[in-house]
Amino acid sequence: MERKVITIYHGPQHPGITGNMSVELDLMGETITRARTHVGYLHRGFEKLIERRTIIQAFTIVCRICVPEPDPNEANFALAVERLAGIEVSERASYIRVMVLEMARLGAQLLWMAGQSGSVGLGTVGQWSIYDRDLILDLFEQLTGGRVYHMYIYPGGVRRELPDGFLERLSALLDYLQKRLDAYDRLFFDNASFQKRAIGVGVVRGEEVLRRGFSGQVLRGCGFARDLRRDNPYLLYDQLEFDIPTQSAGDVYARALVRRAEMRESIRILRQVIAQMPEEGAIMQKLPKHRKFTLPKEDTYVAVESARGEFGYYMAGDGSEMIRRMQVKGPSLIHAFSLLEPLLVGEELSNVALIMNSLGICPPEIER
Amino acid sequence: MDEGFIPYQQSLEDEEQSIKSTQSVIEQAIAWFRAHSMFVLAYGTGCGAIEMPPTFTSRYDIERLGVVGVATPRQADILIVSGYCSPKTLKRVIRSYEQMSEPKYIIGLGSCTINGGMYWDSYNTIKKLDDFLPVDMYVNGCMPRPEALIEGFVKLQEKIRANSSEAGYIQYRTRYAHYRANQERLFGTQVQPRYEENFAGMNL
Amino acid sequence: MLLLDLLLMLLIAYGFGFLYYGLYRNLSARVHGRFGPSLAQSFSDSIKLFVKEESTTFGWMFYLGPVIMASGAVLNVLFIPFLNQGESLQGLSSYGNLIVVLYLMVLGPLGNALGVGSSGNPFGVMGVTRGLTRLLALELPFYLAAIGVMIDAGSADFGIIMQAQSTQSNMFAHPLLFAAAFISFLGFMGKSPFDVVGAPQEVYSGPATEFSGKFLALLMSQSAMFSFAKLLLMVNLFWGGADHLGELVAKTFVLFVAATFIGSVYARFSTVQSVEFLIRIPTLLGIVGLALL
Amino acid sequence: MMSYLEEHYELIHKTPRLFALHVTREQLLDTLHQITTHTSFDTLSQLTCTDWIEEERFELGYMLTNALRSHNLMLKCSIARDKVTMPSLALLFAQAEVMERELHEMFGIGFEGNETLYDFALEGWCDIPPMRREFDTLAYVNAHYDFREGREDNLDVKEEIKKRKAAAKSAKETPSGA
Repeated sequence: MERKVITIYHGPQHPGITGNMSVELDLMGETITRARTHVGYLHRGFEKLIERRTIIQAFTIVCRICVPEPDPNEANFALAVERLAGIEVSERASYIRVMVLEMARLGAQLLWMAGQSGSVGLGTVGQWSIYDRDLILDLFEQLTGGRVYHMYIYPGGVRRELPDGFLERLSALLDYLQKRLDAYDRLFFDNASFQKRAIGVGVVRGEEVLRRGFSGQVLRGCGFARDLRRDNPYLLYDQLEFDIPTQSAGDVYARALVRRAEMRESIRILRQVIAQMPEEGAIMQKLPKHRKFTLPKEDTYVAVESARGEFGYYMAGDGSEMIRRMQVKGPSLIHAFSLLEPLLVGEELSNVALIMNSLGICPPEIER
Repeated sequence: MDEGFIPYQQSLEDEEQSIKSTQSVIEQAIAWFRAHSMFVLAYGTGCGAIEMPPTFTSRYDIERLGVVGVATPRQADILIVSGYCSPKTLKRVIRSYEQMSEPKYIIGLGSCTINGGMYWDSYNTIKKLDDFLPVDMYVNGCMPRPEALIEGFVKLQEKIRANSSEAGYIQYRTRYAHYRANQERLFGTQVQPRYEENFAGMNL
Repeated sequence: MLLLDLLLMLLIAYGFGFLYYGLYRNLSARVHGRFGPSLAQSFSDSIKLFVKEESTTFGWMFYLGPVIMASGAVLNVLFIPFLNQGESLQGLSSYGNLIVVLYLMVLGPLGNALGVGSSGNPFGVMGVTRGLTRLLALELPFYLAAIGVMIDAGSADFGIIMQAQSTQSNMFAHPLLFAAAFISFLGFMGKSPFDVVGAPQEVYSGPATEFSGKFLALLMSQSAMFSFAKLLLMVNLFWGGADHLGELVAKTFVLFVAATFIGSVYARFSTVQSVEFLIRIPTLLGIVGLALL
Repeated sequence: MMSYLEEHYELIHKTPRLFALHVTREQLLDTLHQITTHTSFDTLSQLTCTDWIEEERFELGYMLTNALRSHNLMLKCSIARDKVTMPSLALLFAQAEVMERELHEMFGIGFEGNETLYDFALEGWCDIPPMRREFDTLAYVNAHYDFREGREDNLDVKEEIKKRKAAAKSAKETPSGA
């Protein structure tokens, strides 16, 4: 008997999709026989907009490229401009940058936890973790004035001095989060029903994964300790102590465990930053005037490790005050197409949201 | 309508006392129930969607006001257009809006829905949401904080209780030609079926 | 007199159904660390849905779905006695017994399948398929437990079953049967980990995907009444029923709170997993419980 | 691995961990093959394109990275703006497929051998590919979208700033609170 194949669109209006994108699924019963990713619902043409803005104007919009974790964008932009214009950043500013990036990473992991637990109907974890993420956003607000978009890491340094007592408050928050992470272990990571759902689902494995350009938890979840903070260090990461957690199973649960360990590592890094940050020092270098801030006709590539994987910027100057070309490469582009599509084939419909969340697919960075 | 955004927003937020006083008791009761039970369609159209989880969870807990998320447009009363809309998204948003059953309301979240915001010169985002869909309440900011979104809901509650004849869904019926013309102009050849074809004969 | 009694029963089921639904939202909000909506919120929701100006329909079969479902819930309420003694609030229990109730519990979901099928929405159909698959697995342990209770009391009549528990309730007399019934009761209530039917991250709202306005309100009301009926059934079968209304409320409340708290700390099983689980653990418990009788 | 590259190619050292290499369109596939087999640069991590309109060329950048993710090598290949096809790398790297699809849409570059060059982010786009320099996004916006009328004092920003400065100046000259 021939079984009927139906085609459905999982998204863009669907509670189980990570943002505004869609996956076209061919289903036989509830088993997926073919998957196609569709993006473009969030395309804003950032790369075009940046071509017609001066560096300072462009700085204000880059953070909007990826919404859950905007700071790697700012860091990338600043690093690329500094490298092209030959600007050195002071040590204190670098420490503050590391601090901001790690706080953002922690926030993004907490947000991921909400999505991952939501995808298996464990809403309680999401309610708790978004609350905890909000406490981080409160600190961001004290530091930068913005909850979500910070516009803080600026070429030449950072934009503002730390407010009084900021490091103490951060330290107190870290103590609190450390305790909360144990609660999450009990409720989420060690929960037998979550393990039952996540183990053996969405398995990525083999030597081949290195050649396919994956990054982040996908690699670390199948045994490769790849982390740009260690492999290709930027800022002050080569002076900080931290481990790169890995798992060997390569499934959804392995990636979740990697993220669980990464949250603890972020806290560890933040504690070191608090201890080592110089008390005094400039946070901002003297920059050329707005209209005179030009980039030479050269190009470069910088990449940082975001909460989901390698986030790279290609930047080319042309001697004018505008940036000739800035191309963004988020980890999601490869994950959403050349990883997700084959990974979904043969899975059940109920695992689509689970797998998408574990890959951390973030549509705004795919299409910019 | 006056020119500019501020008087326009003012007209959205004004409580229409005169109309309210002419309502019968039953009408007022119905309006009260509508205002205190708002089902929001879970469709994060743009980056404003990032402030919706905090709004809906323990920190801000908008469920206190009777606002909950629902999965499908059929069950929803309120559509939040959260931020910039590319034409490709707008098509889906219009489709979702037309599937909702009346009375239905739209909240435009973020500066991008008002005037394009950061993306005023982007070739792929619309600049004025109320050209294409009737917006009942705008919440400005980039990002609007959760408090701002809650404020928007409270203002919308007032508007629902006033039971105005200028509510968005009534305008969408009466001035459909206007909205449709704008949609057709933007989408060109790739337009979707007309709204009448969706709601013809479905009135109970 | 009987008519008045029936009406009172329906009112109580309706009122407490919504109250419990409100409580559910409130209690799970407390688990989440927030205040949650007012107790009457779900009542406001249903009123609002009833007065929606538009409700999309797909032909007459579509109307029948929620109607059959609601009539199933109403009959269920009427056939289960609320109290274990006295004349009032006994409903139609003298005309039917546990077997009728067990049959009626399946009627609703089957009726709804007809309505959902006529909408042609793939997610709705998927939800119904999931629901029926799960129902089959849920019934097995529950029927085993019910059979055990019937054998123990020597009758399928609710009155006799409740009387048999006057010295020791079935929960303590036959803990294995209770465990089997309780696990499948969690599934009947649509609580995690057995909530595959309307899993929003997978199939939107499942069977309710295409229902709007009045239909949704009807579905909501029937589910509120139906869950009260299920609580009632559990109390009657295992906790010896209630002497008066106060005791009834107390007992159903405890059962309800237990189900709510369990539901809020478990992840959802997939369809296959929940069927597997239900056929393995509670069914085994039920069989062992039967053997020990 | 550096020694092989330095022996055979004219390597440009950009930073200690980033190198660049110019290749022609004809050499590209061959060079890629050589590099992936003889060195550890075997992963394509990004495909970039820059439009040098005044020099009448596109500059494509194939960003390669090694298995350790510690070094990056960029293969730069200039092609004429009017003759815009490239050989596809989809057979060499699976991830190239979607990157090429994006460049095809944004720059109108054809990739021979890539079967998936349909719409990526845009839907039914029939203007100039948007990332080309000659595409003027502001003109496109003015032609296709309506702007909301601004506030009255916001219509001419430069005039308004001048006015406000003058007002502030006059306020300073005549101290208040007298």
